[in-house]
Amino acid sequence: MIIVMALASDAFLTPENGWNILRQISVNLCLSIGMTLIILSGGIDLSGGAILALAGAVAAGLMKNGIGIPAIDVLLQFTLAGAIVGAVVVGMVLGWFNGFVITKFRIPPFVATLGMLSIARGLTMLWTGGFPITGLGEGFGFIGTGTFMGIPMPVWIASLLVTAFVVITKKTRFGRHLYAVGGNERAALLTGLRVNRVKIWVYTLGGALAGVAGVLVTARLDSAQPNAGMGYELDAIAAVVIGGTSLSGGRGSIMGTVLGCLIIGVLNNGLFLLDVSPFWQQVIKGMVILIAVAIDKASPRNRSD
Amino acid sequence: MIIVMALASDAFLTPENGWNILRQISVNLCLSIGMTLIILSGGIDLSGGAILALAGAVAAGLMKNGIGIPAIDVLLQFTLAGAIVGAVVVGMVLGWFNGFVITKFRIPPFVATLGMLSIARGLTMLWTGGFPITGLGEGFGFIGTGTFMGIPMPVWIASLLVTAFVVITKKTRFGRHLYAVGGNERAALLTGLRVNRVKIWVYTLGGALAGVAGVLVTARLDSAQPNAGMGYELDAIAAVVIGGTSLSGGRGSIMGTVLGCLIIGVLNNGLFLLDVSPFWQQVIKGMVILIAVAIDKASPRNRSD
Amino acid sequence: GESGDPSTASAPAEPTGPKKVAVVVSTLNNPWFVVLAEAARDRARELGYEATIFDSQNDPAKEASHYENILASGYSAILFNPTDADGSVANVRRAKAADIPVFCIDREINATDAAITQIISDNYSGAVDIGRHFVETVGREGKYVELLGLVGDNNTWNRSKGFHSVVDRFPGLEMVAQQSADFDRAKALDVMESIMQSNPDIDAVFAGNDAMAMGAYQALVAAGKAGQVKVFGFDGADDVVRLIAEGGITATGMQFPKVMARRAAESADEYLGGKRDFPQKTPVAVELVTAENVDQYGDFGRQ
Amino acid sequence: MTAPGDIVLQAQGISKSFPGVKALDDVGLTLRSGRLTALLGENGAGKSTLMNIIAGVLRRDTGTIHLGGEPVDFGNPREASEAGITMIFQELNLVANLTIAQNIFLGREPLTRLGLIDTAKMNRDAAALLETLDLDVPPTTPVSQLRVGQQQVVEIAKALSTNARVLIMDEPTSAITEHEIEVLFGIIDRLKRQGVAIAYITHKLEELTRIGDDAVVMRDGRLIDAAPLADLDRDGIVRMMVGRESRQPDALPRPTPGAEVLRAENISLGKPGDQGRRLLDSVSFDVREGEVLGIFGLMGAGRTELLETVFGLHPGLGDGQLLVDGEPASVRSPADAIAHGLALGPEDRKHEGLVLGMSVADNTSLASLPRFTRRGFIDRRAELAMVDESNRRFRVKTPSSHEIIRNLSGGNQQKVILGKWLATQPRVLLLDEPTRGIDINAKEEIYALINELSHAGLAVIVVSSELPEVLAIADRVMVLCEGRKTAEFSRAEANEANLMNAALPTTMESLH
Ligand SMILES: Nc1ncnc2c1ncn2[C@@H]1O[C@H](COP(=O)(O)OP(=O)(O)OP(=O)(O)O)[C@@H](O)[C@H]1O
Ligand SMILES: Nc1ncnc2c1ncn2[C@@H]1O[C@H](COP(=O)(O)OP(=O)(O)OP(=O)(O)O)[C@@H](O)[C@H]1O
Ligand SMILES: O[C@@H]1[C@H](O)[C@H](O)CO[C@H]1O
Ligand SMILES: [Mg+2]
Ligand SMILES: [Mg+2]
Repeated sequence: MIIVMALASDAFLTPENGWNILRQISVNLCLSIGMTLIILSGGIDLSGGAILALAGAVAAGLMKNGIGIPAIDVLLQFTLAGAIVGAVVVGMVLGWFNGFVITKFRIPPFVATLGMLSIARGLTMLWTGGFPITGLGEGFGFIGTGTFMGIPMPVWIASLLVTAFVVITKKTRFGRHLYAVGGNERAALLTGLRVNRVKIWVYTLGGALAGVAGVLVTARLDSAQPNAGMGYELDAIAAVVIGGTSLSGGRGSIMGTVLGCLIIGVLNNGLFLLDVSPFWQQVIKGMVILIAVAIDKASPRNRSD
Repeated sequence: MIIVMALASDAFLTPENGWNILRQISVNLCLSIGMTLIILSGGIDLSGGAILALAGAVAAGLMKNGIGIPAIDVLLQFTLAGAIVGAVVVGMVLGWFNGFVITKFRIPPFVATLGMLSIARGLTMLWTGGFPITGLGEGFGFIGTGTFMGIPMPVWIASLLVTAFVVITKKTRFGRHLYAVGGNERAALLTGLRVNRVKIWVYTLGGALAGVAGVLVTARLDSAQPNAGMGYELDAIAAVVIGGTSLSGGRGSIMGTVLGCLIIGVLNNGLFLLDVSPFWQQVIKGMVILIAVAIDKASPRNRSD
Repeated sequence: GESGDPSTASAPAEPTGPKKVAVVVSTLNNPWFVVLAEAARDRARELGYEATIFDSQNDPAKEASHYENILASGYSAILFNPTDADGSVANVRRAKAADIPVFCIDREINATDAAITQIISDNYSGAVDIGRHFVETVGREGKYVELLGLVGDNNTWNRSKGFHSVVDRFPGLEMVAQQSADFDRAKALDVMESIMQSNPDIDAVFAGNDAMAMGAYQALVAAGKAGQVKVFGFDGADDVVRLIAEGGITATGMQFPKVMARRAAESADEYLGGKRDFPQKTPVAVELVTAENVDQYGDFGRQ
Repeated sequence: MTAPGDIVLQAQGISKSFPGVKALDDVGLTLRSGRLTALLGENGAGKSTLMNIIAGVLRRDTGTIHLGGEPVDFGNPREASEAGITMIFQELNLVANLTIAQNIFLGREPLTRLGLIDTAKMNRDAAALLETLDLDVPPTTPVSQLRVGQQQVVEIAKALSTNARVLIMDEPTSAITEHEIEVLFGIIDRLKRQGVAIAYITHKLEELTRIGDDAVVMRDGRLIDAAPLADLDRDGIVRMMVGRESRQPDALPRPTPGAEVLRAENISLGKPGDQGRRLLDSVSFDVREGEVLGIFGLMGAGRTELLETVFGLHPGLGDGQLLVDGEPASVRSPADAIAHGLALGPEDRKHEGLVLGMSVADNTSLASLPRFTRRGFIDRRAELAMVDESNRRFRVKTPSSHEIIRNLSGGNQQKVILGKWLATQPRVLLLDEPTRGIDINAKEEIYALINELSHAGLAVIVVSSELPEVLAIADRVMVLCEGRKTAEFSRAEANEANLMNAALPTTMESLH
């Protein structure tokens, strides 16, 4: 695919375009890392995009207006770092709630996170009143648009997260437990793993990563949009699955997901560069998803049952 | 819930409002019946809303403009019935394609239908050029807004479909095989059921029902909207799951789904009548989904693992 | 002004409490419409009505459900921002058949005998003005990008056509890309970044609304090209107005959502008070906002 | 109709490879009308693979199959069953949410004239079939409510209802009661009289004298011998199966039990969703260091539930008290149980004991990861060293410790489970049917391991449905019947008669 695009458009293979693609996928990458963990554990998350929007709005709101506690007549002001931490914490709390509902009331993840999607969207509207929060200042904007050692900040952040989570999934006990829970939940339970605790952590991390994604989106736009991240969850799932992670859990990897994000990013970018009509873009994107997964399924390593 | 709403708003318990709710859920009901079949068989469908849009546009386009075959310089004109059949056939073909891809290339249903979502949306745009197709005539409008023996047409159509599919799922071999495939695919295969054929049929029927839903939406609005049905698939899944059908397949019923659609319909209707702010509505709706499913899970008949 | 039938005006006798007015809005997922809906609701309340906002979430079918609910529960009038010029017609007709007056705001419906009046931005003319200003400031030669709104939306195409009706007369102005960013700031940013890869040497961007203009501007900032590339928007959102004053954005078409929404509420009040002769269309001019006159404008309106 | 003894099915030169394994190498098989051919061989010998090829589940790589003289080549199980070949699979293949009748007639539902399913007829026919099999359960019962053994009987009913001319049974008796086995054998006699050709896989050689006619012995995917059973003796068969003299389970000296490790008092368990019924009713027992406690009972006696409850799997439903080393222990989850030195090898290896998609190494270390974890990070080298040591100690046959465990034979999987638990250095090892479906050789290895472990001071509790097994390995046997403890015998007192007597319900009221 990359070859086809390179031939069709000169602009495609420039280093600048390379950074461009990486910057563009960085948001989806944050969400997709969380989604990979969740899918590896045997779950699914539809609320990532909505949590992203709420977290972004919270970051922007804290930055800009602080938070008032009327009862004791206090207005808390937040620094840049404070606002970011606030956003990530909000993501974690909602993610934790997903995990709590899924493990405690045994609601299927699909439904639990569908409910959260609606709740988080509503909360975002309530927090913002439906208006974007704009004008967040240089420092915040730097996270989205600045560069450090020539590399765009979002790419730094996404790369750090990728590295961290490759290590977490491959080298830590938590990572091993994640695969075991997703591979055979009953066996994991009988082997003494705290299955529910693993799951709650997974969703909490997923929420935190959606929070980071929310900060990135907001910083890139210098504005928290109430309807940010609409439909991003499906992009993230597509990236994870194209990257070879099994939707039934227990099989897959973060690096696969990085590849999946890249494929989607290259595709989006290339279709624009080729100035393909937006109508055809949708058709082609759908086809590519099917073909990518079909090829992956047909490869020998995945022929098992 | 119904009681709470009835107490809170006089308008809620009027017979007129009753027909209202039924008419409003009829589209979701068509999609949800198809979704029930698909979920019972152990699959999922994200493309229902997109197929709905394409089918509606096809019905409207055939009605209004016919279809030209430039090679032989022929313009085919369609009657009302012809246009409707055309729409349902388009739905069937796309549904069949879903089933084909899922069974033949063993692409997970989630991904296959996610691809189809994109493809069908793109095709709708290509077919309509992005513009609504309007002015479809009395006959067509009657399907959406007319009444027969005092009962709104969409309610008739939805009721007929419900009846038909209750019989199909409960009384026919196909229905039985559907449950078997969803309940234990390997056992079904080893017992000699044509598992792939059952699945392809399920998706084809799902597509056909999305086609019917597309005709209903278009007829109600007297206009085919290119972006019709956006997100309806999630509503349908919610209705199916609230109705007690298990997302892992093999367990559930059409009547449960009818109940699920009713709960969602009553909720939507009631929240408006109660003058709940649109932002809070989303929060409340998410909560109700969680609570409904949690209660269902806690009931003894579902305590099995 | 043939709409409305005096004999039905006093129809449902509501003995107690204030009359109810419904505000049906295409979506609340865009601040433009939040402003619009809240202005209509607040004005109706000022005029002594109970007023409720119904969010159609950009879906004519949801809108149809709202209409059914509204017709079934004793509302006196509907202040209406349609989801779609064609898709919403049937709904308005249904209200008319039930003797509930409908007042359209911001977006038209393609029927002149259904609503009492339609108070709408003149999108086409506004875009023509932008096109003229575009030619004046960019010149008769240059490369530009057009960002379209939702491709299923009438305003998208009215604005695009108005713009092209001027700009296309100058063959030296070359449109190097025309892509949709769905009226969305984040999508516009991504699209613009990608387009700039194959077209690093553009001179201008025309965006179908201000959210997209802001997204494009953000991409230009990141590429170090803000100020070099001229950006044109449509709406009059406050950050765009601010940037016009600062010189980052060249111009936008100011719409007056609050004005339109208030006027709709007032028209409904007059109608319920017995007035019948309304013009079918009340166009509200779109005003060109540039660096010269920007001090007269604020967020979605005049200072 | 074929005459008795005529060849019904003949397979020749069948080979089949899986990635990395040659499962069958030029194997032949002849099935004759009215005769039962027993397939014998160690775990992984290729018995199921051969049967699966004949029944159309797997495609052969080479070879020919003739059915009634005609060459056949089945692409799927349906084609085979249409040609008159029916198979009862080694693993249960029922749809849990359908009823017994719906399962029996799945794919062959009787229809009314309207084309709808004739439920009344289906239930009638199913009831008649169940009657011949002596299963006293209404045909409208969902299969999910049946015990494993009852489900196995339904599988048999389903196979019988097809009126096949070739019937393949892959370990049909591995999970059913003595009584049910008797009924099955009666039916096998009847089918033989009707001219059905039967292929029968079993690890229980004593069954052969009762029903067998011919025998086929396989080893490592190859055919070792095929002969009428009359020409073979037990020792000869075992020698052919394992390729050497079978080691007699020499009565190894038993250690003297030490101090009490685990004591369970008044363990009770309610039935989920049913307040009245109890799956366990005040069961008490204890076990000492170096002691093997056997738990015997019929299917459904509640033995699995007892182990599960002790292991913390039913925290909300169970009550009673546990004492470890005399101290009260609160066990509300398997993690708690493990922390108190307990370990459980579950009955259903594949679904409860292993993460089939993970490697041998990852499965082996899964319960003892804390030992190899520093600040959350796994010390992979130390982990693999432990795994290799464990594989050596338990003689696990695997190409490498990175092999996916799904590809190992059942006996080797069971050994990995033992290795996994021993790595946690437990005090009490609970084993539920540890030798079910395991070949004679591997069984003896596991007996030897249990003995060895108890010498090292471990307390072991073994649940078994096989009398000879319990008698061979237990120092003390406790018997359960319908959730109650009915007897306890020392090794000296226990014999087949008194164990069976205690296990049989006194009221014949059925269990559903
Ligand atoms: N689907 C498969 N993929 C890879 N290897 C397989 C597969 N099925 C079986 N094998 C391997 O083929 C060999 C033969 O297995 P088979 O199941 O036929 O043995 P069996 O004689 O039935 O053993 P058991 O007595 O344990 O049931 C074994 O080495 C097994 O691991
Ligand atoms: N999840 C469950 N729900 C309802 N009843 C159950 C459940 N699990 C087991 N039972 C019933 O509890 C009783 C005890 O079953 P249990 O599995 O403990 O017996 P067992 O002696 O271990 O026999 P087996 O060897 O078949 O496992 C049986 O009547 C069984 O049908
Ligand atoms: O006029 C409005 C605004 O431009 C909005 O930004 C998009 O939708 C249009 O209808
Ligand atoms: Mg076998
Ligand atoms: Mg048991």
